[in-house]
Amino acid sequence: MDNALASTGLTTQPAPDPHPHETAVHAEHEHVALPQHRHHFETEEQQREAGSFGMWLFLVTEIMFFGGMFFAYLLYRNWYYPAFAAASSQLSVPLGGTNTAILITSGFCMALGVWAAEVRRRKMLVVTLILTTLFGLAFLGIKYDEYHEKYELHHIPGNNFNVSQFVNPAAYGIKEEPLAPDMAQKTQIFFFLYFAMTGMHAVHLIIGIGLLFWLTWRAHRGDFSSGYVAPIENFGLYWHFIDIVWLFLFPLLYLINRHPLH
Amino acid sequence: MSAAIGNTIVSLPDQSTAQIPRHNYINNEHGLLSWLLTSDHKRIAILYLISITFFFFIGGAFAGLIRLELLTPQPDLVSSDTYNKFFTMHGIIMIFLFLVPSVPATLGNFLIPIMLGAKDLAFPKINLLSWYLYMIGGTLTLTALVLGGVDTGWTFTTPLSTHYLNTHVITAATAIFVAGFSSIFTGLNFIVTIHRMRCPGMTWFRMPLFVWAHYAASLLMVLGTPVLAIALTLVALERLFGIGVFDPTKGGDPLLFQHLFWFYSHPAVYIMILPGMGVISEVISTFSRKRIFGYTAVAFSSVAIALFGFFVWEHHMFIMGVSSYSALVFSLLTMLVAVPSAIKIFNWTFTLQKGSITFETPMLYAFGFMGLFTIGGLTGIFLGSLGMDIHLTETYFIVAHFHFVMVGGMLMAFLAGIHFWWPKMTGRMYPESLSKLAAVTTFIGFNLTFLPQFILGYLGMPRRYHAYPPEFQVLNVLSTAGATVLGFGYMLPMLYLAWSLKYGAIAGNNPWQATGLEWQIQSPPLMENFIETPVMDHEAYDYEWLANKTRNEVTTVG
Amino acid sequence: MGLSPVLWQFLVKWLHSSSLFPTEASGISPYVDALYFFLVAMTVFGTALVAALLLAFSIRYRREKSPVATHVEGSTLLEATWTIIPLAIFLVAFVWGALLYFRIYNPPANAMNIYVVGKQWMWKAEHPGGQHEINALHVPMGQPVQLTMISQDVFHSLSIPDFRIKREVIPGRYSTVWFEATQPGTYHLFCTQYCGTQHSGMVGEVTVLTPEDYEKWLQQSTSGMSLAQNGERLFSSMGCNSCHNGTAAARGPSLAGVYGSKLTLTDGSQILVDDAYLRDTILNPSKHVTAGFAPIMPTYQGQMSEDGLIDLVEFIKNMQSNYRVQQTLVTAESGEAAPTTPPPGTTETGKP
Amino acid sequence: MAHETIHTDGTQDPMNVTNPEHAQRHIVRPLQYTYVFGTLLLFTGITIGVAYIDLKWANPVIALGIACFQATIGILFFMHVAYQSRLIKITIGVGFFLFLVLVTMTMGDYVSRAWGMW
Ligand code: HEA
Ligand code: HEA
Ligand code: HEC
Ligand code: CUA
Ligand SMILES: [Cu+2]
Repeated sequence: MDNALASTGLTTQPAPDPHPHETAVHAEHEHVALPQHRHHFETEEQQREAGSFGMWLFLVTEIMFFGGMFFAYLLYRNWYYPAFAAASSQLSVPLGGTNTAILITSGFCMALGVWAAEVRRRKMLVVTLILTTLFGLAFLGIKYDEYHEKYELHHIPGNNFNVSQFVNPAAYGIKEEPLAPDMAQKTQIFFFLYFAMTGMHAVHLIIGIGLLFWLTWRAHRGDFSSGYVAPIENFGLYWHFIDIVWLFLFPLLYLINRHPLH
Repeated sequence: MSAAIGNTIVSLPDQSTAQIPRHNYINNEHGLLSWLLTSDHKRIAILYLISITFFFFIGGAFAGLIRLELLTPQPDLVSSDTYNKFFTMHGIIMIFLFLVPSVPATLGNFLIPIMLGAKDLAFPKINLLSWYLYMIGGTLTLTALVLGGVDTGWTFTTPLSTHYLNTHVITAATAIFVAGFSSIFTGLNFIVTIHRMRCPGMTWFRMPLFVWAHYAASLLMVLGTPVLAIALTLVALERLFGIGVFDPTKGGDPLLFQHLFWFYSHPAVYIMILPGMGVISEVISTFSRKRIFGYTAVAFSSVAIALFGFFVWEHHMFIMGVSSYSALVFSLLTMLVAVPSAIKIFNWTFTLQKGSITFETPMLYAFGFMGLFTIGGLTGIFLGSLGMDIHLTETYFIVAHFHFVMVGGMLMAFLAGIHFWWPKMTGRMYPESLSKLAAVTTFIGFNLTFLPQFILGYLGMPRRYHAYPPEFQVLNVLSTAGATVLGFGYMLPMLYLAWSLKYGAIAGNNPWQATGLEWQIQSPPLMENFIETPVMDHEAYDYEWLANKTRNEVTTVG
Repeated sequence: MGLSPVLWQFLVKWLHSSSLFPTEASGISPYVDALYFFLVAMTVFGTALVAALLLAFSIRYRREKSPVATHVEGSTLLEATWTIIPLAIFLVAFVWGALLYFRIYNPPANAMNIYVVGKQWMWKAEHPGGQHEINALHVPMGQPVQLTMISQDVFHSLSIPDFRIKREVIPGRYSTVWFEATQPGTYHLFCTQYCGTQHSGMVGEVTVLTPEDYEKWLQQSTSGMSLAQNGERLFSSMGCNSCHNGTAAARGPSLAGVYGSKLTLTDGSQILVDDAYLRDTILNPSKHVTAGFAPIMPTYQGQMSEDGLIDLVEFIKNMQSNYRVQQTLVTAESGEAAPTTPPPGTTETGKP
Repeated sequence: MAHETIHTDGTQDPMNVTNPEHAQRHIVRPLQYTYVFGTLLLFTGITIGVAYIDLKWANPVIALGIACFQATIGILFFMHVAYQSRLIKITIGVGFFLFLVLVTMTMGDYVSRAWGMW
């Protein structure tokens, strides 16, 4: 299309017009201008694609951000495997598993929300957003419970960290091989990475939930039921990204060595 | 209307009748708030320009103090703690608050949308946010400074920074974290704009090389900076809780931090140099009135630098106890990453061939860049060469190397760019002869400051030394003398550029008779740059097209 | 000349005291300098080339001479030229530098070993004979000397510019460097890695002595006990001998001749026992458990200084039979002061 | 990286007019989301189950394999990448590629160090 335009590509061709910069009005691309259309974009299509591309670039920076921690995890897990295995056994698979399911469900709701916005169903959108929020909150609730338990067991890295449970599991009624004291110390690195990674993940969730409140309110107002779905769509990308990070965190942190040691 | 043939291409409008255009981005709105809440990329560029200049002079003041202390071998001016704070603040401010945002956030911000024929960057509000993040980062740095300073060195080496210092490391780390996000958002904005906002007819290979260079630098910003962010986060956490990820006594590995830090900080040096290289391309082309020799080679070498730049970080750790075999690999890759820079230098040089060269101030700075960057870059080869690095690392040779590339290279390029686009940004010319004087002064001062440091380095004088053996004094005196000249050379532009805001000659649309889209619109530009969306119907740097256009134009200022 | 007399004095002083490059006082120096001259030549050539081209074109094609520019698109041949030639030169620098690197960091087998401990902000050198020195290092001329270095706190870096050697001194891990001094004299010893407040004060002097003078110096400055002897004392006072006594009933493996041998670990992998391994196994015994043994050895992390560790390492290195260990056992038992060891089966609770 | 820029002459590529990146907007149906949702849950179950079986070195490999698979379908369908332009696919590819560079090149150092940790 637009060959008329392209044919002006000859450089030697004299430009008799004092204003050689032709206006690029492309009627067939002009959509009905929405109020959300930003002035500096030619078309709304352009705006939307720029938005999702920008969001993806941002997510790529997030990959690198979490990437640093994943690398630290990989390194120390290889160095101190027994400590990692023992410490990982202290995490609750039922809770972690439930949380995984909750997060997947919340992602599913979010996906439905994007669909609802796309087919312009306001009520449906609001409901799915609320569900997404609720599942997100449930996740945080369970996470809080897990953190709290770690606190009580003195498994939070720092001054109060206590390794006796790993050195002498029998005394705690745990059927595990005891760790040598020096190896047991290394469980602190595991727990540090556990808190750093899940904590960073939780921070992202909290920010996400904050945004969800705002989006729900706007959705309720009807902002996204007239074809303007970019905010919902881009937020969806963010939310799914957090889910995906968790899909890696869960097996790496919770499931290191669940079969009995020989 | 073409200018009479002389030793200059400046073609200013008739000063007796010329006026600054009635409507432009500067006077479009009034009041401080209209600047602080603007989302216009040009105004944000000006905000950045003011703030980075501020930080440059703070960083420069620290440089002055460093040089003053090093005038004598004895530790007489300040205590060693204070000296350590000096170079730390100098490094942090110069790198994160000056050089990384220098060209991209000012000139890049101002020009990229115009060069692409767009009305603004893709995300104007994020652009503003990015300036605010920068300012928060800057304020935090100043806070750390006021509270008593930091003395980690700009490299935050663990476990020193995590366990052994009781200065404001966390504040400084937070500052850099925040400033880092400002840089991520700038890069993100540029990439999206370059992909999505080009005007009709603006193909990739019609883009000015300035845009290519920024594209490459933006990739580095977006992909590298988050790793710095996480490295600094871990430092802060380790400091707060003393967990031991970087502490060998608790089983952590201090080299892990080095890996993460340099994974960003090596690419960061290319974040710093690439935009400057973009400036040089524009300047060289304009003042030799020729298309850049080997346009595609220069364009692709930018991308190649960005790509290879990610594979060489370990060359900062050669003697730190990394595996010899992996050092071998990284040394080889370092040699490879140097080649695209050589390609660029030679292409610029050959652009001059058969040109019609004039020597306005930006061109002088560009010449300075080419000579000094070549020296700086080639001394990088010394450091990339394993056996040589053993002797040279952590000495003044390194200090000289990076000042040659950063100050001799990038700062010269920045000044070239500021002078080159000053008429576009402000509508007024800077005073030509004074600025030539400044260019020559900086060149001389620079060499006097940093050439002796190469010799000092080979003699073995360690960097970050507050006191040194007396036999090194003469070279240090020379260096300090040079720094004085240099400081004077940097004060000059500050003063006359400020002066020119009011008294400079009116520049007109295109004082350099340059081809870029930015030169075809009024100076200073309108709020949304173009009255009508432009259509790019010629290659970049097409001086014949420009000649045709000018011939057919009735008036220059309308 | 308007040169100030002060400056003139400095210049004269400098010309006398130092040249453009440091003394070549070690075997490797001429090789390093050769590479340096090559690289300097490369830089001079490259810069001169660029400058000459800039100058020539600027003169020939300045606007007065060349009012109209001629369009040139580019040239693949030229692009290839200035890709390949610099690349070739850089690769030479790479290969040359790599050869040198391996030479500087791989000590010859006959090198004598000196231990160096870096800490904020001093250097402590320990000779095998037990001679200690602070911020000084005495070495014999004409003999390869290997430094086995470790830091007690942060990164330091040991640099002797006149020998053209430098190596980071790392916390938690031995690093080594070697040299062969060729000229008697004293040379600077710098800490080049920024290590905190007194970084610039962490300097010392290397004194190169003729072999005879070195022997004399060793005699004069001995404190009576060699490192290995100190190690032997520690071996019994820390209770190592209760497990590593070479008897059939011993709970730990015999350490006689273990240095330099290859151990098989429980996971089946093999590992070479060197200084670093010995140190690591004392601090983190369970990280690599020798096949056939239970991970019952307690950690000595935090209970022993780097100096003590060096003594122990030196002792184990020199242990060719279990004779001396059994001696320590006998003396310990007769003195009724049996070393306290954790009772079998239980291990100490590691306090954080 | 300049993947979509083959036409140097510019005559056939008036960029933003017909953006070659421009992909048809594709609305994913709820039913498809449900399938993806089910698969994700299913594989979460599998990954937990497998963790309790001793497969030696294969345990982490399987766990990571499953996580990668889950991530892939999440990215492709929940995040609509399957219907997105090549540009976006490449962007994501670059992100993961660079993460792998970080991991492999740094690991290269650790693995080849001679200090006996491995
Ligand atoms: C703008 C910043 C910048 C740039 C562009 C560079 C560019 C390069 N740098 Fe530099 N570097 C720094 C900033 C920069 N550096 C800083 C800040 C440090 C210290 C950090 C710290 O520790 O505080 C550092 C440190 C540093 C080291 C670590 C030293 C050490 O700590 O031991 C190394 C090692 O390889 C190195 C190498 C290189 C190389 C090979 C290049 C190459 O990219 C250069 C390529 C350019 C050329 C090669 C010139 C052009 C070539 C020609 C014109 C061809 C000439 C012709 C012929 C030979 C025929 N640099
Ligand atoms: C963009 C980067 C940049 C720039 C522009 C500079 C500019 C300069 N730098 Fe710096 N430098 C670094 C980046 C930079 N530096 C880095 C990263 C380090 C390493 C830090 C570390 O080890 O951690 C370093 C370290 C460093 C050292 C080594 C310190 C040490 O290791 O002990 C020295 C010593 O000479 C030095 C000197 C100079 C000089 C003389 C200038 C000159 O070019 C500056 C000239 C400018 C001026 C002199 C300003 C003029 C204005 C005034 C003086 C007026 C001030 C007035 C008021 C504030 C009211 N720098
Ligand atoms: C409680 C008994 C015990 C004590 C006390 C003990 N060790 Fe060990 N040591 C062992 C056992 C068991 C092994 C083999 C398993 C292993 O590698 O952890 C071992 C292994 C070693 C090794 C590795 C070499 C090899 O052949 O496996 C060295 C070196 C060593 N010990 C040195 C020491 C030193 C030095 C001390 C005192 C400071 C000490 N040990 C104290 C039980 C002990
Ligand atoms: Cu020790 Cu510097
Ligand atoms: Cu580098």
